[in-house]
Amino acid sequence: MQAFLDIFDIYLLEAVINGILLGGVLALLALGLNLIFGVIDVTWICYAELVMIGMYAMYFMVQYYGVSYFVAAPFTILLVALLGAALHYLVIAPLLTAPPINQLLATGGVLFVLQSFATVAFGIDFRNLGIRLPVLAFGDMNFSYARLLSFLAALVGMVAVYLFMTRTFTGTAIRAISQDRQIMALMGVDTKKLYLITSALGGALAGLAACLLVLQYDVHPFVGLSFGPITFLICVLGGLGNFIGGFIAAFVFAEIISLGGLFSDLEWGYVLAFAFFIVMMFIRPAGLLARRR
Amino acid sequence: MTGQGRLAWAVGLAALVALPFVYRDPYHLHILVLILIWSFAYTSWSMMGRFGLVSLGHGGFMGIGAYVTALLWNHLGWSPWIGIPISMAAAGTLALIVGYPCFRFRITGHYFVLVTLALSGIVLQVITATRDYTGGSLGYTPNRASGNKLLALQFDDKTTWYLIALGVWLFGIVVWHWVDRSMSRYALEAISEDEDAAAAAGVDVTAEKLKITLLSALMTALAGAIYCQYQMFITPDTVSGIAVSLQMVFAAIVGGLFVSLGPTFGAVITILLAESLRIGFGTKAVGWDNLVYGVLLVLFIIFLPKGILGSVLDRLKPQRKVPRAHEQEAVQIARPGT
Amino acid sequence: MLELRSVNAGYGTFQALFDVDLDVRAGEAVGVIGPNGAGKTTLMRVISGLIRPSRGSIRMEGVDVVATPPHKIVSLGIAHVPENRRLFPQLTVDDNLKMGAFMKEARGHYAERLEVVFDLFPRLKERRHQMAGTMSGGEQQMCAIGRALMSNPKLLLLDEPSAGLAPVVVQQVFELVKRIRARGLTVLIVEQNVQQVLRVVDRAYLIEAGTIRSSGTSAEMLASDTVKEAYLGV
Amino acid sequence: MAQEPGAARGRAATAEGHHLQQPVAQHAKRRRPLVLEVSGLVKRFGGFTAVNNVSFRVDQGEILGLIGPNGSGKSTIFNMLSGTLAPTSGSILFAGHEIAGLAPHRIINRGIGRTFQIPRPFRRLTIFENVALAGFYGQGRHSRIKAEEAAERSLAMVGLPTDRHASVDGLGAAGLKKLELAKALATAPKLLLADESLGGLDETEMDQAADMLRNIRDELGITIIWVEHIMGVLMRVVDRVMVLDHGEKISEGLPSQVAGDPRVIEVYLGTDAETTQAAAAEARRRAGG
Amino acid sequence: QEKKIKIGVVYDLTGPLAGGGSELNYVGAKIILDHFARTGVEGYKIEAVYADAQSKPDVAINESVRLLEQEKVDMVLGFFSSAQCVPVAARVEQLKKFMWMTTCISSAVFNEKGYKYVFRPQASGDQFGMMTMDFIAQNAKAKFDKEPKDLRVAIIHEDGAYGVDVSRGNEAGAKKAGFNVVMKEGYSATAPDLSALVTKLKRAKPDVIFHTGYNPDITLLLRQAREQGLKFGALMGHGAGYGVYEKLKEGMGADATYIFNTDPISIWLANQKTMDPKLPPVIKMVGEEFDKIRPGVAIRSAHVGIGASNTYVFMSDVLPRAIKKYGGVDPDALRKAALDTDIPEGGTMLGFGVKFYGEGTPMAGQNERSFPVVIQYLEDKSHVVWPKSQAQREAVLPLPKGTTYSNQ
Ligand SMILES: Nc1ncnc2c1ncn2[C@@H]1O[C@H](COP(=O)(O)OP(=O)(O)OP(=O)(O)O)[C@@H](O)[C@H]1O
Ligand SMILES: Nc1ncnc2c1ncn2[C@@H]1O[C@H](COP(=O)(O)OP(=O)(O)OP(=O)(O)O)[C@@H](O)[C@H]1O
Ligand SMILES: [Mg+2]
Ligand SMILES: [Mg+2]
Repeated sequence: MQAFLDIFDIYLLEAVINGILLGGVLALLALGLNLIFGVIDVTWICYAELVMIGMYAMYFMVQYYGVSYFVAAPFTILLVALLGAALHYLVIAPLLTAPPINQLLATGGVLFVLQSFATVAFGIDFRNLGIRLPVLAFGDMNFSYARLLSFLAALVGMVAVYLFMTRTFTGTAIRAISQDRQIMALMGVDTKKLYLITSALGGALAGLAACLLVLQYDVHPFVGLSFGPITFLICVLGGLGNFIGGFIAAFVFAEIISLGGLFSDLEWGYVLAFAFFIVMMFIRPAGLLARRR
Repeated sequence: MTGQGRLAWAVGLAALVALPFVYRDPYHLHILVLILIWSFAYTSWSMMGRFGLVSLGHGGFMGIGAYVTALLWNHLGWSPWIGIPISMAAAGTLALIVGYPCFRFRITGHYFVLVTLALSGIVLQVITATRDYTGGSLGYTPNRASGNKLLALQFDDKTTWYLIALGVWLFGIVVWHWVDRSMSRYALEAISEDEDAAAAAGVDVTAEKLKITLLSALMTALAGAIYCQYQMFITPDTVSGIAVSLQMVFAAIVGGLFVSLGPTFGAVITILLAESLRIGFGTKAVGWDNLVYGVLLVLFIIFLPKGILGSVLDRLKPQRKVPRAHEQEAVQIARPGT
Repeated sequence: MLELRSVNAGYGTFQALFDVDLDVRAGEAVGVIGPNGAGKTTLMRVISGLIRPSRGSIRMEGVDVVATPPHKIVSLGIAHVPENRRLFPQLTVDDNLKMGAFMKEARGHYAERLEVVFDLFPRLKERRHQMAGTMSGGEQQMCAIGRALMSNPKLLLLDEPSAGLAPVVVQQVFELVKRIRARGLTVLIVEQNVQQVLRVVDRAYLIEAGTIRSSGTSAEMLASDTVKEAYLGV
Repeated sequence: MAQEPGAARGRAATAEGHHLQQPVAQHAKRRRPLVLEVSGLVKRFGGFTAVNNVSFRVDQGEILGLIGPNGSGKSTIFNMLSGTLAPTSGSILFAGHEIAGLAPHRIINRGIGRTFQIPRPFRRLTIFENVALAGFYGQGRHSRIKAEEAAERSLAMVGLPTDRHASVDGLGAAGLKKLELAKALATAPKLLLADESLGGLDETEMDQAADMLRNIRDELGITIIWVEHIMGVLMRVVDRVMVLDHGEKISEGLPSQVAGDPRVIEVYLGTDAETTQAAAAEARRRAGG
Repeated sequence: QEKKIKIGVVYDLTGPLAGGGSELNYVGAKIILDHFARTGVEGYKIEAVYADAQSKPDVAINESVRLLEQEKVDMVLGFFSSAQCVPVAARVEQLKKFMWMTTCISSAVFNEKGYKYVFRPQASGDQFGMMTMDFIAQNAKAKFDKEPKDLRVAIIHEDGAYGVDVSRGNEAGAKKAGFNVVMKEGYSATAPDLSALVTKLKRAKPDVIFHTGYNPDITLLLRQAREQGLKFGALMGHGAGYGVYEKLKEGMGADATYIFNTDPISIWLANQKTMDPKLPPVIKMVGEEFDKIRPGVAIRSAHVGIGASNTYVFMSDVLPRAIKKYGGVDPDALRKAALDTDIPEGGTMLGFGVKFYGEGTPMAGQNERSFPVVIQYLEDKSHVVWPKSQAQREAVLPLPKGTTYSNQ
């Protein structure tokens, strides 16, 4: 009993809130991946590496060339959007008719390439943007502005993408393309253009994530490894292509990591999160929000 | 198999067995042993992979094979001869625990890939978190045998290891062929295309998938255990986790998923490529080796989607009787703009 | 309106159409009949741009269709109801219909067209939020036709529209063809159901092994020995 | 039929693989034993009821036609009979045993084979392998040799080449329909569920297919439930017809009776009723004559 | 035939460890090796073959095997990560080849292994942990005004070989000093979020935090600590990430001031008065070479000195003796020469002396005279504050009022 009371304190609340804020970061990461992976059914294993490149772009513009953060951010988003389009054009497009596993692997190769490119081009040093946002304090609890910002961006981004996908013709076409690509031409859809738009959009979302992540994390060539797998799991847990589901799943995951880590070693938080994922897959194979059949 | 094919196999095998007695360069033998062990692991993976069951959980099975064997030896003094079967059983049990609901609830495609990805994530994290026993990310070394080397399955001699690895590898190839000729292959091909239709033909989809998963997991665990005995050192990152799983998938696909020697070929290519690039670029151009490696992998996959060996064999006999599995692109009804 | 001249087409090395000549005049309903594997579907695909002819010319109101990129062919006023429906199974009926109106020119009239389609197929309105893939075979066929109508086409290509439909619905579809024509729409229709189709079309072509065997008005075709012998197996 | 359908080990005879060779006794038309008894079958998808409280019985050796407007629940009933979908409620007694909710492979092993409305061949296997697979697994995985024999017989029966290397890709629409049938036959069913086996066929082929179904019944003694929209052909072949509308049974009886039922004409046949009636009448004449 | 010694040098030039300090070790070692390559040693030509272990133990094994068996090097030198040293040392010993580790500070490398051909002049990890504890123990009363049993200490560490080893030293030291250990926990250096750890620290309210980590995780931890309002009296770092002040500064700005770090002394800070007079010119040379390679670095990292000094000991002391006294560079000659080493305190650039524990002892191969020092970062400079013998100034302890993390 005492042990129970012990854990039921202000720190628990703080952990819960930290979970929510971490959830914001993860949700933001999951957003673009969900578009690419969930909606048009193309796997970008290297998604987190695109974020990494974006973070480097921010670092160099802000730290090196002294560009203001708010000027650098749109450029970064644009750059990563271009990168996304290029990735599609060079790697995915030739593999569109191949089995999905080949796409997965080719982008896995790109992951390698991006990591080692960053090593070669930027060196193995850890880089830090050096911008330190203030902290919001409520009594004993503190909240990081950087995380609040990601949280907001994730929220706004999610709503915007959701509306785009459900309300517009282009959004509907994006949802349709993975289901019957060949017939798209009969609808008057230029599939090549649509893929490029979607890939660029996915890239742009990765760029947005990069702009906000760089406020919280050091950049190094391997930073993607910390986020990649978990982002994938979130997309699936939320239900592929389900933006609201992905958003919620990010928070569920973050809470498990945060609370699990509070009660035990940090790894157990992850073990718990992964195990939770597997169990949920069995209970709700189509994602958290899926209606049961 | 044709008479000619049989002869080629026999000659090839004889040459492989004779090799360490003729050629003794230890480093090259070391690389060969690694290639054989990894070939076996990749072959084990491909047993599932060729039927569209793309698992990223095999890193987990391999890790269990390696760690359980080593832990039993170090903590309980159980010989690997007992430890390896136990570790395989452990991996098999895990495969069943995760596989059964997966298959029962029709978790396929991307979803299956990610459930298994979570599995290898879990195994990695558990090994790391139980660092008091497993040494955490520091890695783990089986104790050197003080007594009987054979009992401890520890040999200093590369030739012995080469022969062991060769045997295990050959075992993998034989199992591959055995599955290939079984009725299960039909069932699994059918399942990979259309589960409902397969079930309507009387196939117990769950059971068939479980069987192949179990077989594949057992073999992968064996590969992990053998790797551990040979290297006498394991870390969570070298025998478990997502990276190892991806490495298996990569090599198998690069080599060719639908021919028995494809994964072996993949191991040869990827390991030799990685070694020679690293040695070639050395410390003069740091990071370039991986850059080139990555680019080559991407190119292989784009331009040789059937894998290197698969594509070569295709070239050699253009009229294969049956187009199999993914080799055959979905019949292309129309390609806008072409 | 539509004019095909010595069109050749096929799949890979396999040639499915040989020197096909075909004309459809504005406001007409034209049928294409022929045994399985004759190349009827191929003919439809080549018109809507799903496959490109290896030789020959196709003109729609004077515009060279072969030179138009596939996704622009809809804008010429050609809508194709493909064989086996080819709906987007994971999209709702609504979204499927929306895709039919994807074209810039059609987006403005989206609501109007939706009315028209729901009017024709009340069943679709009932099911507008159901995933297309879970609908019954016949419902899917309705959705496919509805989707094609969404683009407000001048020429409607129907590939076996009656397949899998209940007899009443088949009649409705043929009624529909008549009604559509009354509105000035031109229809090119492929059917197995020869008797029935010949009742609604003005003219028909008999295609066999990739070549046009004969053509004529429906009455001529019904009486024609070639048709009877080649097709009805009499 | 040597085997008594009610026997507990109903599969035993077919499992031996002799089944296909045993012609059914033509005279045993009266008092035929019951093969299938469905009562109170319901299937809901979310709030929508696709099949609502349907009951019917099928006698040994008969061909039952199942018709109804689009979306009336015919395929859904097939899916439940074959185990592809589990019923929301209701019972399905097959050869005296409850099979509702069993896994598909178990149901097939008990003797219900099915074809799919839209053919679902395994394109990575040859035609022969497709059928041999069904022969092996559909008959309880006993013997590979027997499975291959069954495959050869079934292929011959439907008129597909028994060549072991022929690829599925060479089959047209009719061929694929035949393959569906061959696969179902190779599982040595006692009850065959045929879903729109005529779709996409031309009229000659339709007649051939209809004859084939009748042959299957006559020669192999396989009971058949047949879903089809092409009335002229259907009515010529079936013994009895059941009509569904909105998931409910609205009519059942001899073809001629059903074709004259005003409700059926209204919801389903329309003006096609005349042709249908004619076909049914002709069938009766032939049978009676 | 010309006489030469071929040395295989293995460090991590790519992967996470490269940035963690391995690459700087490599730079230091290379400067010394290049220096001796120009002159040669006792008529022997020096040829170094470098290899990149890519921060992966299996690559380290492969590369070592390749260097020894393919390149036919006479010995291997270097190694940053203990996770690599453990398996490589076993391999090398098995092959009866000579290995000279410059870093790899985990005690697990030697513990009871009974190696004959493996030597390490560097202090071991638990010594690091003991050193900081000792420093706090000696100052607890004076600076914190607390009895040892009332002093709350938290030990956190990345869970690699290095962190675990140091934390063991921490724990042993805390026990010896009688501190109240309120928390001890490891975490993975690649964890994307450490806020749970910070929350636990907040709850534990430690006076002193003993932390061992690499670079991204240190900045992440401290940033999240700031954001979550973690307060404490002192932060004791232990080498690795804490040795690279540039990065601390970049990530934390002014908050990097007052942080303590335990490391082998930076060769540029070592007390040159008590040092063998041969050495200061070498230090100067290393410094100049380093500035050529990395211009404009504020504090030259201690890692460079570690690589340089420990390589220098081998090149200037062990190797000549092996050649002169034992007649060559074969493993046995090198081994005997290494065992004869007897350098007094002040005899190396890092200040400590060198003498190896002999065969039959539990730590055979480890330098018994090595020790790290505690430094504190103040005004963008590092100052040795402990042990007394090396101290350059008085430590600022606890954190002054008004600083970000101060619990005053
Ligand atoms: N995607 C394809 N790839 C290769 N060959 C094809 C393809 N589609 C059709 N064919 C072949 O082209 C020929 C003509 O086919 P098509 O589908 O046009 O015939 P159809 O008259 O529409 O027949 P059906 O009445 O069965 O629909 C056939 O021999 C068919 O096998
Ligand atoms: N998974 C599902 N979710 C929701 N509704 C479904 C699902 N499957 C079928 N339905 C609905 O159930 C009804 C019955 O479908 P079913 O396929 O049984 O019709 P059918 O009688 O075979 O029609 P057809 O003759 O057109 O093939 C249809 O209205 C269909 O939309
Ligand atoms: Mg057709
Ligand atoms: Mg149906």
